[in-house]
Amino acid sequence: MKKLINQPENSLNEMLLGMTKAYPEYLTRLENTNVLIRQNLDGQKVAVVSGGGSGHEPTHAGYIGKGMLDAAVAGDIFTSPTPDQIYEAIKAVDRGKGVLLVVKNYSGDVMNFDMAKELAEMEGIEIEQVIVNDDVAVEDSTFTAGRRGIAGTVLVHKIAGAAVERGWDLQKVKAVAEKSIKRIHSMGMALSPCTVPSAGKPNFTLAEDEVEIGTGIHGEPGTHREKIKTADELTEELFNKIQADEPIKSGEEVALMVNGMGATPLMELYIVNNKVHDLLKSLGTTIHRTFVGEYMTSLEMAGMSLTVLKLDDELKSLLDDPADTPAFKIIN
Amino acid sequence: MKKLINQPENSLNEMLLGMTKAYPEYLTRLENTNVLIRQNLDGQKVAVVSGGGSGHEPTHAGYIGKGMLDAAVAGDIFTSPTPDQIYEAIKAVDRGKGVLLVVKNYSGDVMNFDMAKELAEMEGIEIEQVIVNDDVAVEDSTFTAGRRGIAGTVLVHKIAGAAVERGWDLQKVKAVAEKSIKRIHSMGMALSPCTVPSAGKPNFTLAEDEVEIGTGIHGEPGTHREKIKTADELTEELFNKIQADEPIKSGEEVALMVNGMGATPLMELYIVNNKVHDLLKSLGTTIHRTFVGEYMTSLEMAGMSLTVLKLDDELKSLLDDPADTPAFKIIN
Amino acid sequence: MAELNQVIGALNHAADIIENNKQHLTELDGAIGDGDHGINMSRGFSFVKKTLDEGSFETAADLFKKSGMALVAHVGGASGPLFGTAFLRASMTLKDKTEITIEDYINLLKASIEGIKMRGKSDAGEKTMLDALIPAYEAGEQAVQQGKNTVEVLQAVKEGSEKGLKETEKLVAKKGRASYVGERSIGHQDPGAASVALILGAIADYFSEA
Amino acid sequence: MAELNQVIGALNHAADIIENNKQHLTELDGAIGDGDHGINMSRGFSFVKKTLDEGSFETAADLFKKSGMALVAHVGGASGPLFGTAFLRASMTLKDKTEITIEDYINLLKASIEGIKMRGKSDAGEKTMLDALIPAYEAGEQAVQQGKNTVEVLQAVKEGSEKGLKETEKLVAKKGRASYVGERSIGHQDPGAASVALILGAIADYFSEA
Ligand SMILES: Nc1ncnc2c1ncn2[C@@H]1O[C@H](COP(=O)(O)OP(=O)(O)O)[C@@H](O)[C@H]1O
Ligand SMILES: Nc1ncnc2c1ncn2[C@@H]1O[C@H](COP(=O)(O)OP(=O)(O)O)[C@@H](O)[C@H]1O
Ligand SMILES: [Mg+2]
Ligand SMILES: [Mg+2]
Ligand SMILES: [Mg+2]
Ligand SMILES: [Mg+2]
Repeated sequence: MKKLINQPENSLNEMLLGMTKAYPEYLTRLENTNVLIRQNLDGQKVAVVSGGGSGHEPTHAGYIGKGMLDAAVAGDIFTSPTPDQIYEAIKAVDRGKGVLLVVKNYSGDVMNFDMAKELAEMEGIEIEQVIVNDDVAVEDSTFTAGRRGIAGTVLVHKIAGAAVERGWDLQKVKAVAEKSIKRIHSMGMALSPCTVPSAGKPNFTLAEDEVEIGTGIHGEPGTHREKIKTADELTEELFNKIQADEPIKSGEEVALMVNGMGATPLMELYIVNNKVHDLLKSLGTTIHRTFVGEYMTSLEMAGMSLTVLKLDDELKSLLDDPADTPAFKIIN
Repeated sequence: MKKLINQPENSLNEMLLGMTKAYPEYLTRLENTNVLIRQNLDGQKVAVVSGGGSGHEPTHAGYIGKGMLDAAVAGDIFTSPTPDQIYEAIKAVDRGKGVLLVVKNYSGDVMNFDMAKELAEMEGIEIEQVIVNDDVAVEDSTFTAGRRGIAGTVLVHKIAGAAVERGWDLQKVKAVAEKSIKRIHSMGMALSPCTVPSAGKPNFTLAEDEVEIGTGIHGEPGTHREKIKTADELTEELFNKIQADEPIKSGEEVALMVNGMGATPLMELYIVNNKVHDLLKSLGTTIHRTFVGEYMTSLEMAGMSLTVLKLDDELKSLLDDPADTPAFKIIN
Repeated sequence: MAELNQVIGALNHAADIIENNKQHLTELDGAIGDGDHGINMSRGFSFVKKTLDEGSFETAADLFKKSGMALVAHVGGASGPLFGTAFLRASMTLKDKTEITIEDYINLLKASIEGIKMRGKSDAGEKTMLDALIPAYEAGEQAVQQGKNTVEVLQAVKEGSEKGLKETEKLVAKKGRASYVGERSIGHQDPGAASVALILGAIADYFSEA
Repeated sequence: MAELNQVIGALNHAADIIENNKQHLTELDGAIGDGDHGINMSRGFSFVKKTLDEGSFETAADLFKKSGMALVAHVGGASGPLFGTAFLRASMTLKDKTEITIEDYINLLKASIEGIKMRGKSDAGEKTMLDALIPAYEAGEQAVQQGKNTVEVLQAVKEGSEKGLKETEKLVAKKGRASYVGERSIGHQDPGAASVALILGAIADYFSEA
């Protein structure tokens, strides 16, 4: 394990310090917590709070700012934050108009946010929660924990944050966030694993000619393993899985995200993007916006995920609204 | 070598296609070339053209747009583009007000841009060239090729592009670009090498406990090798080298870039940023703006570089001017 | 069975055992989850130790509540709210008791199971911590019925949890992260179940050695 | 010495030799540069072959000019403008000749050296292609003075370049990427010099076998 860190147990704290020092105009740290909140919380608006384990940077705190998040709660690496921390975040950003929690569907995140929600409700804070489950790699069934939330979550932040900036009330913000969740589908793969510093070694190993398909964002193994193929073939495989789950039809309009897992050169993501565009075009689909880059990572894992968001007029215009955060900016 | 590519010899073309498909509102490809140019070139302004080998994404084409570049010429991976390509770029974006070439100080880049400049001058195009040489790892001496241009080049794009948007003429744009170059100092290191696809294996190898100090951006070995240390120690080592070269004094104001080489988790870059801020603060320096992320990469190399730009009022206000490009946005 | 200082002793011993097995728990989680379970539990239980060290407790309920809050606030992940809820539910069964009987212990296990089921929306057979806890409870309950003594009942609880843990190898995970690897989870023990077995084992050992 | 079709034959042979040594050149560049020299040269010379195949040439100057343009447009890196300039300068010495004498060849090497020095702002002893090309030229020049025959002069040029190449091992690189590794470049041959030796060697071999 070769990393630019000091003591593994200090990494989270030092990262948060590094973020606040990099972006004083965007965010500040809530004292004695691992919560970063938006600088100059403006207006009497609904607040959007997200969070989860760390190691996914720029997720979550990179999305704090105008048109996205008001607070991000950071857990240890790949570990859900605890209810007390989430509760502090909620209290800090609630401006009397209520708080929307955007939670990724992991047992840990869901349970910790649930407990925080209960604490906040006891204080009389109006609070709603949406659970993002965009990962089509995992069977969605009542016999499982359901689908995971992965990179598509960033688009939910964007949609919810835009709705908030428009002055919508909590129920309306929640409703449009839920609509977007239903329309977001993602699928990922890895070329190499990653190492949690405190564990000291990777969670799985791959041969030089193997890739892992259907991976999540915590360095966990995926649904299966196969021989490496060309970028075009791998892209088509992931895309077909999304397409099988929620067919994309001719005439539909989508937003596309090609997300790098941490160690994948941007060059490779563009090569993948080239192929996905061709696949979408061949279905007669219009691609309204494309996001290529590292939006939700797994430390230094190599690999990528594809996310397709089916737009309607409302989602399209919310997606196009301005956003100004360290890691996601939309300029109109 | 495990990569998301198809045929190595097609990677450059497919990447350029992927970029044009991702950012149709920003850029378009000059037919039959590896040149991307800005969409809707506006006004009768000076044009800024940069370029170099590929594999440094988002450099260069990611900086095409308002307030930065008008064209980016892409060579093969880590290989300077050829004069004919650069010449096409110059012709495409010149609007009669002349063209500034921003070139990194590599023999190959300098010579190919020189030849292109000669071709353009023969056509009567007014043309100037600045050579970026921010890398303090390399001795600057008349007995060598001089210092390399590395991540600090992005800030030169920003300064020159802002000057252009203000309507400055070619000589004034060149002068301020040159001023910024004198004030930019960078230093990099690597935790792991990278592999050029067509070569198939990395250019150097490092033991599990070794790091390479003073690396450039082409996967070449650095000035020396040493045992891995903590992030704080490595950061201080790089910072001291910059500081020894061009002392940063109390009361000065700087812009700071903590640049990831490709595979380094953003978390680690923030940990580094935390330390650099402390070092700068302890010198009594004000940090006006901080950029943390992947600005100039070396494929999937792990490591980072630090860049310090000493500001004056003019540079500060040019740096703060709005910019809107795929990979670099400043919103005011 | 136990006065407050013995309860403290037993929980401290459980915390030590978790600490000693940090690496092992993490490896179990690495195989089918995200490889942090040992780290999470060790961090959480170090705060339980701190709580036990620094606090003064009027009642057993108080002791369990504060330990549970330490777990909720410091374990994180899925196991944090689950073990935390288990302790908090246990606390609720103890009210103002200052001593715990073996029947109290069995009751407290039952309440913990209910808490985990509620919080985790989970049930037996889904390859979770419940699959060690439920057989542990059942074995203990049966031993009480059979009139066994405290040490024997604690031993039955320990063995029940270990048997349950062993059985988790055969199960397909249906809750938690391990559910994502589906059939591939077969052949591996559930890390949360392993933690349960370690804790219940440590408690039994503490009292049988005492 | 050579008519146009023989010049074409010799350059084609040089291109094949470069292609066969692609890996070797890349490895030399990997040690002290960025590991692309073989790739650059092979790409560039494949376009020289294409140019020679498809073009028709009135004069030797025309042939060298078009080959040089192919190198400029397709080698890239540092070696592209340098080998390109070398060919373009060579072309300028040949004017409307349709045959090349051994004296022309030596002249053309001299002009190439001047072109490279101008373009590269470099000189002898800086561990570059010049350190193979200059001794090659000097050895050829001397052999001509001594009245050696064509094949002997070509052989002298070849040996001069190889000797020069060998000597680059001892030099510290002062130009090009290799200058960044400073003292660490000692002990390695310069890749550009290796290309020069391969090309001049291929030309000598072509005519001695003919
Ligand atoms: N819904 C659930 N109900 C009961 N136990 C669960 C549930 N989800 C997870 N677990 C338990 O939690 C353990 C994993 O804990 P841990 O690794 O600490 O958290 P995480 O999965 O968030 O990384 C599993 O081995 C399992 O025993
Ligand atoms: N200024 C220069 N003058 C003469 N030769 C040079 C100069 N710079 C580089 N070279 C030659 O170019 C070779 C490297 O070429 P190549 O690897 O193709 O380009 P790059 O260095 O751009 O990757 C060196 O080995 C050296 O012989
Ligand atoms: Mg976890
Ligand atoms: Mg090169
Ligand atoms: Mg886990
Ligand atoms: Mg090279």
